[in-house]
Amino acid sequence: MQHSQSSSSFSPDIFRDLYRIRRVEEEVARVYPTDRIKSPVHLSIGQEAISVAVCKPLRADDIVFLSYRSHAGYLAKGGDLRAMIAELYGKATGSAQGKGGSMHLVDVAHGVMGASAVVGTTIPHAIGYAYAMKVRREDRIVVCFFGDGATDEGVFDESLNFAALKRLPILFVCENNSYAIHTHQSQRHFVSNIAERARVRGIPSEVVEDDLAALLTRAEAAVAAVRRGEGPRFLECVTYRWKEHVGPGDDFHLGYRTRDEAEPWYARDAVRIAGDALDAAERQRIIDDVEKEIAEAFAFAEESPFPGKEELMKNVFAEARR
Amino acid sequence: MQHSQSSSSFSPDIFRDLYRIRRVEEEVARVYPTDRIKSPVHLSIGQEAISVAVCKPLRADDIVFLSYRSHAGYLAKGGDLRAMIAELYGKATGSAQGKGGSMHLVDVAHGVMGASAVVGTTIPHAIGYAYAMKVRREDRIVVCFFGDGATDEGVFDESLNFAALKRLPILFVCENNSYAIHTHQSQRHFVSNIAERARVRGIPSEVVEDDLAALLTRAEAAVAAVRRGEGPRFLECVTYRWKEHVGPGDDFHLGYRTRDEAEPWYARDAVRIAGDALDAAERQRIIDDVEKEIAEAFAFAEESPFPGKEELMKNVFAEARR
Amino acid sequence: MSAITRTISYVDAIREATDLEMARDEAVILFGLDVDDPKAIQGTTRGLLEKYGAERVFGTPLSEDAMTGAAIGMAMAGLRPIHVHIRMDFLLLCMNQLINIAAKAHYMYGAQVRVPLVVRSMIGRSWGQGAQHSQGLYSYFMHVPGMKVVAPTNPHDAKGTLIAAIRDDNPVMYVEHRFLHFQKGPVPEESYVVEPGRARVLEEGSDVTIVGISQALVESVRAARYLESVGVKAEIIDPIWLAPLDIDTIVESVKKTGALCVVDNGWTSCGAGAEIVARVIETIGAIQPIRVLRLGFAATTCPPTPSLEEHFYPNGQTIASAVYDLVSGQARGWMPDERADLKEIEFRGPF
Amino acid sequence: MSAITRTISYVDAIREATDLEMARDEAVILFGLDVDDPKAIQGTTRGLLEKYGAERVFGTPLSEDAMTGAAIGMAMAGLRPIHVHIRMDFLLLCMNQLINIAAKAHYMYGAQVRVPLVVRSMIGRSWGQGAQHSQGLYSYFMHVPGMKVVAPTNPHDAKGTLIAAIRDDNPVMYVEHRFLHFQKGPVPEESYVVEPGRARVLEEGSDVTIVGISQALVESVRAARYLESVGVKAEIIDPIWLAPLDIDTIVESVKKTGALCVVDNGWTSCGAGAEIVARVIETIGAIQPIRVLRLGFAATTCPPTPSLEEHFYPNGQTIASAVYDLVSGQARGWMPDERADLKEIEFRGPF
Ligand SMILES: Cc1ncc(C[n+]2csc(CCOP(=O)(O)OP(=O)(O)O)c2C)c(N)n1
Ligand SMILES: Cc1ncc(C[n+]2csc(CCOP(=O)(O)OP(=O)(O)O)c2C)c(N)n1
Ligand SMILES: [Mg+2]
Ligand SMILES: [Mg+2]
Repeated sequence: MQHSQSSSSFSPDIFRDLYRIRRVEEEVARVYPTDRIKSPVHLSIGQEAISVAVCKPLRADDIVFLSYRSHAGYLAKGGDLRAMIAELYGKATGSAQGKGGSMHLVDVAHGVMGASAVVGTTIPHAIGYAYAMKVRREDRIVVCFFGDGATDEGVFDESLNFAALKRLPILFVCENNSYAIHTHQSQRHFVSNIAERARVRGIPSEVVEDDLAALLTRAEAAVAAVRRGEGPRFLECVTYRWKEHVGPGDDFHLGYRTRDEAEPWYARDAVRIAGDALDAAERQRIIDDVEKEIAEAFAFAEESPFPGKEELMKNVFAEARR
Repeated sequence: MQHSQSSSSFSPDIFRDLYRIRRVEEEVARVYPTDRIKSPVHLSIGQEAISVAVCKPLRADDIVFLSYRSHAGYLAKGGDLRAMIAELYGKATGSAQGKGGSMHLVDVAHGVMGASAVVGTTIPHAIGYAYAMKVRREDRIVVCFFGDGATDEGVFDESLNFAALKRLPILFVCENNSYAIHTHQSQRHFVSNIAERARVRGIPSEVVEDDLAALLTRAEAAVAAVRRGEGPRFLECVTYRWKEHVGPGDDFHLGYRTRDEAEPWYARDAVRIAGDALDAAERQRIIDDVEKEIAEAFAFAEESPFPGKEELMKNVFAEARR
Repeated sequence: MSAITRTISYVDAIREATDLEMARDEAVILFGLDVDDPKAIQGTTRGLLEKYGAERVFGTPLSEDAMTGAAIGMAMAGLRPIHVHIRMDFLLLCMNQLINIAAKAHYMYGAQVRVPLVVRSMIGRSWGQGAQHSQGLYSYFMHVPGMKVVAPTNPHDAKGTLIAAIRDDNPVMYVEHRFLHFQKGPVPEESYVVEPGRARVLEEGSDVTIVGISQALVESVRAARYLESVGVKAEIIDPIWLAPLDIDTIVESVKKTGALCVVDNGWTSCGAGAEIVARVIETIGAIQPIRVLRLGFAATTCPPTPSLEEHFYPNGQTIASAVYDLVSGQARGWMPDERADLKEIEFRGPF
Repeated sequence: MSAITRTISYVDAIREATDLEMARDEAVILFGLDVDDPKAIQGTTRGLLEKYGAERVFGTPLSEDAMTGAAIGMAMAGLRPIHVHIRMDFLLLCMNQLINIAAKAHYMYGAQVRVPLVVRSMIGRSWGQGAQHSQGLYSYFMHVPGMKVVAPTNPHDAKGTLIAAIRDDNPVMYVEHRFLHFQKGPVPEESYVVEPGRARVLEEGSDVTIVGISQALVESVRAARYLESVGVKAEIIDPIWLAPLDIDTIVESVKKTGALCVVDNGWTSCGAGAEIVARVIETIGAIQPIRVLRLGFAATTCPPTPSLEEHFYPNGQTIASAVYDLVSGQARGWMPDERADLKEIEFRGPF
């Protein structure tokens, strides 16, 4: 952590959140080859700043919907770390008792309403949830995270339309990392202008570059506007996925992208930048805390039991509760 | 046919095409209560000018795809009138031998590739067909007709994206009559700007008002551009459905729209305007011709046999032909 | 059970069930294309907009996929959405949300969420509806675990199963045949539920068990009248709920009759009838030979022309003819003449 | 039939079939998400982009619905599209185009159009794929008239059925299980077709007929080995094509054995097994008692954790155990120990 490109100062919380997500992902990547993680993993490394910035102004009772690349959003919103790691391990103590896996993380108590493996599927859930908030006159809001690939799906446009029409309390956040698996946006869209597609629906929309300070400001403003009841907002956040699409490694050997393309993104690493803004002692205190928490979470997952066979047929249907 | 709002002169062909469609529809409406037509009918009355203007610059080997409100497009493109009426009657001589019905008109020999009852479904067929033309280096083009309601469906946006991306030889024509059944566009879209949604994809796009001369000019230009290989074009044609959504009658009694709303559209009736541009004798000759053709087509349908029971299980699968 | 004195239509039974539940529970919300338009979905939603307001009763854009997803999101938020489709065929636009999410959410999210969603879907017929306005695709929802499926055949059950569906914390596919909309029958004024997983033996008989699904039940009752004339006594079963399916009631009947005919309102291949036959045979096939027959849509696309459409659907006469062959163990070549007195079939209970 | 000397993998068999057909017929065109990416759909599309160019081999936006519609439009224009999906679960996004159009177009457009479309769809398993990356939904396509469905289980048939599918003038759903991708087996170098509607008796036996679908066939063969150890001789049938289904071959076998077990790679309710059972019983159920059993996915959402997933799928041992009970007519409580020598199961023909 030598030099910083940005002169902004960032609160210790921001560093903690960023560092924590980064390190969780790195631990997942480290453990992955041992086969103790029983689920495909889509790491957020390189994209953490978006989740952290957007979740920062959220309240505990606000709601987020995620895609399968959900680790950053889950943690930034306050999802339980131990339950997450245990879920990746397929353990009975996991967020879904091993019945969800990495692609279906959920923590309703902390407002994480669930991720889905089919691209784009949670976007309409988010508008439905926001509709419920609206008719109940709540001041909560929904944030809906998704990738650039999800915007190829028709359900994205249908959902924008409904959100605009009903003036829903929802913030759409597109994490545009330019790729859907190995296919670049330019091979999928004639014009690269996702934010415009929201604007044309009457949803105030902006592109936010890969800059932590800008992300924090723009996210705060967008969340505030939605909470004031001004209807939906849209942020297209430009970012980059450092690791392979699924799995723990790099993928430059595949040839669809180059390390040169990645370098400028590494240089702008938000985790480092946020850390540099702190004094060394404070930073170290946070690092120590986080490392301890992560070690405990992995130990918890390791020690937890697998669900027993009798779990297989439980919860296929919800039992009546009244 | 007293006064004309437009001073343009229109060719006899235009009047013939417009008058022919109008009168076919009126005949369908007249016969409908007798139950001899065995299919729900979605009449084009009031919207004929769009089909006529757009099909005018087309070649016989160009292709159109239609929605269930297909009578005008089918006839304007040169679809066989007798086969159409026979199909409405459910007769063996119908375009689909009674197996399609009013909502699935087709006449491949004349470039009418088929209509569909599920809103929006033929839009992607049109892009696929255009893709085939493109890879075969043909100079044919595809025209895809659909209503404003179809633009609510995600498949519309997905299709625009692919057409733009692949620079397909396709002209999209949205017949915006403001209603999907009884629901006004303003109850379905926050902003009424369908043409903008194509433009944002990089597809040159324009709104064409309800004016026969404008329609003819704009359609001709758009068709020419597509044929020159300039990629897709989009026309949003503002129009009005005079009759009820499905069936032969008026529907002002339902209360979702008023006769006042309709009056200005009646006053701009393209059929009358095109007729007024002709001298009375010529007009009468066309009218006589068309009336004769229509009478014959209905007589043909009346006299044709119903398909025999053995037809039920025929053509479930296509037989090998090589 | 005490006699029910009031007679209303199937349409009114649906409307009343919705009304009662919306009054009882603020969380119940009703939407879908055209629910708020002048035709009010054949009248089934009439008056509800005025009574409950445009936030709880609203039409939607033509976006079946997103609106189904939105319904799921509303359900996760604690609302109890009823999503209406005027044609079951349109569900093919939202299968991803129904099968990949609605049916699975409770399980794959570790029981942290519930999806109390009712999907009302109508099956059409006649008047040249043809290929895309006629399909009875409920077997798609019977295939996937996590969904309930119901196809009430009379006003009493239309009301009672809809109330049960609305109160259920799971996604329920509620299937209505437009011909049944015109049925009238006795319906109690108060609230009641017709519980999932219980079939009804509508008529007792000893020679053959006929299970009729949705509108095919009405045709089965007609068939039973024709069959009487050749001395065949049919036991008629209305499964009501297709998932969970009350297979025990059907098995008990087949044990007695030794012959089973399922008359379906859809294609037979991998259809509801295939499931019923397979489960009966898994249970008692080893014990006794059983004559089995499935009837349903002809294995072709639905043609609109009446000269073909009449052969696409089984009817009272063709069912009677086929069942007579089944119980006879040979082709009899018997086809009854149409009886005018069977035009109107109404269920008077007991329920 | 002469012995085939070359051995290649299922993946290579698919690649070769595609290559041969693309070389033979300019109209054949290959697309779908990621067909042109470095992973080349498990290698099945490797090298084809380089050979046939980006107009005939291309990746697409994530727009399953529109791309399926586009495939239909291309087919109407005379191309012969192969549309690839790395997960069958994603087909739920394009059911409208597949069921409402592809299956119906030829009929409802009065035979004026043809839809020679091949949809390749992969079924996954294991490694925590879970709820939405594991479904074998082919019964949905068996339900609707107008579609053919094939699920080849070995490299020989993978090639021959794909060529047949590409040459067919109808929509064909081609189902590949990822476990089978690694299978190796004898495959002729030249072009050949494995025709629709013909099943294969893989092993003869007298005590029970086991029909195994897709990867479940491999498990069924394992089960047969276990069953030998308790003296049960199973006849193993690979239906290959699920629609049209060669029911005669299955019926002949069951006539002989008196017992039928269908092992499916999907849920049983309204599944392929239900259809096979129902058709067998419709044909011979009146003549003799028949023991019947369907095995398939547990009636629950697929859990990713291995401790549950292992109970979600039938395997050689559990199949053997259940079939032993079936032929015994009672619960035997027998479960064989896993045999290491059954890890690799390869088909060496005859074909
Ligand atoms: C509907 C659907 N189609 C295809 C896939 C396969 N797939 C998994 S992830 C992915 C790329 C999604 O890209 P994007 O939305 O940009 O998210 P990112 O992975 O970049 O975070 C694809 C195509 C899928 N899961 N769902
Ligand atoms: C996918 C789908 N949803 C709903 C319907 C019912 N429906 C039939 S026509 C129609 C309105 C379509 O409006 P528009 O596209 O504007 O065409 P118009 O009737 O005005 O020509 C609707 C909702 C349908 N046929 N298909
Ligand atoms: Mg991306
Ligand atoms: Mg309209």
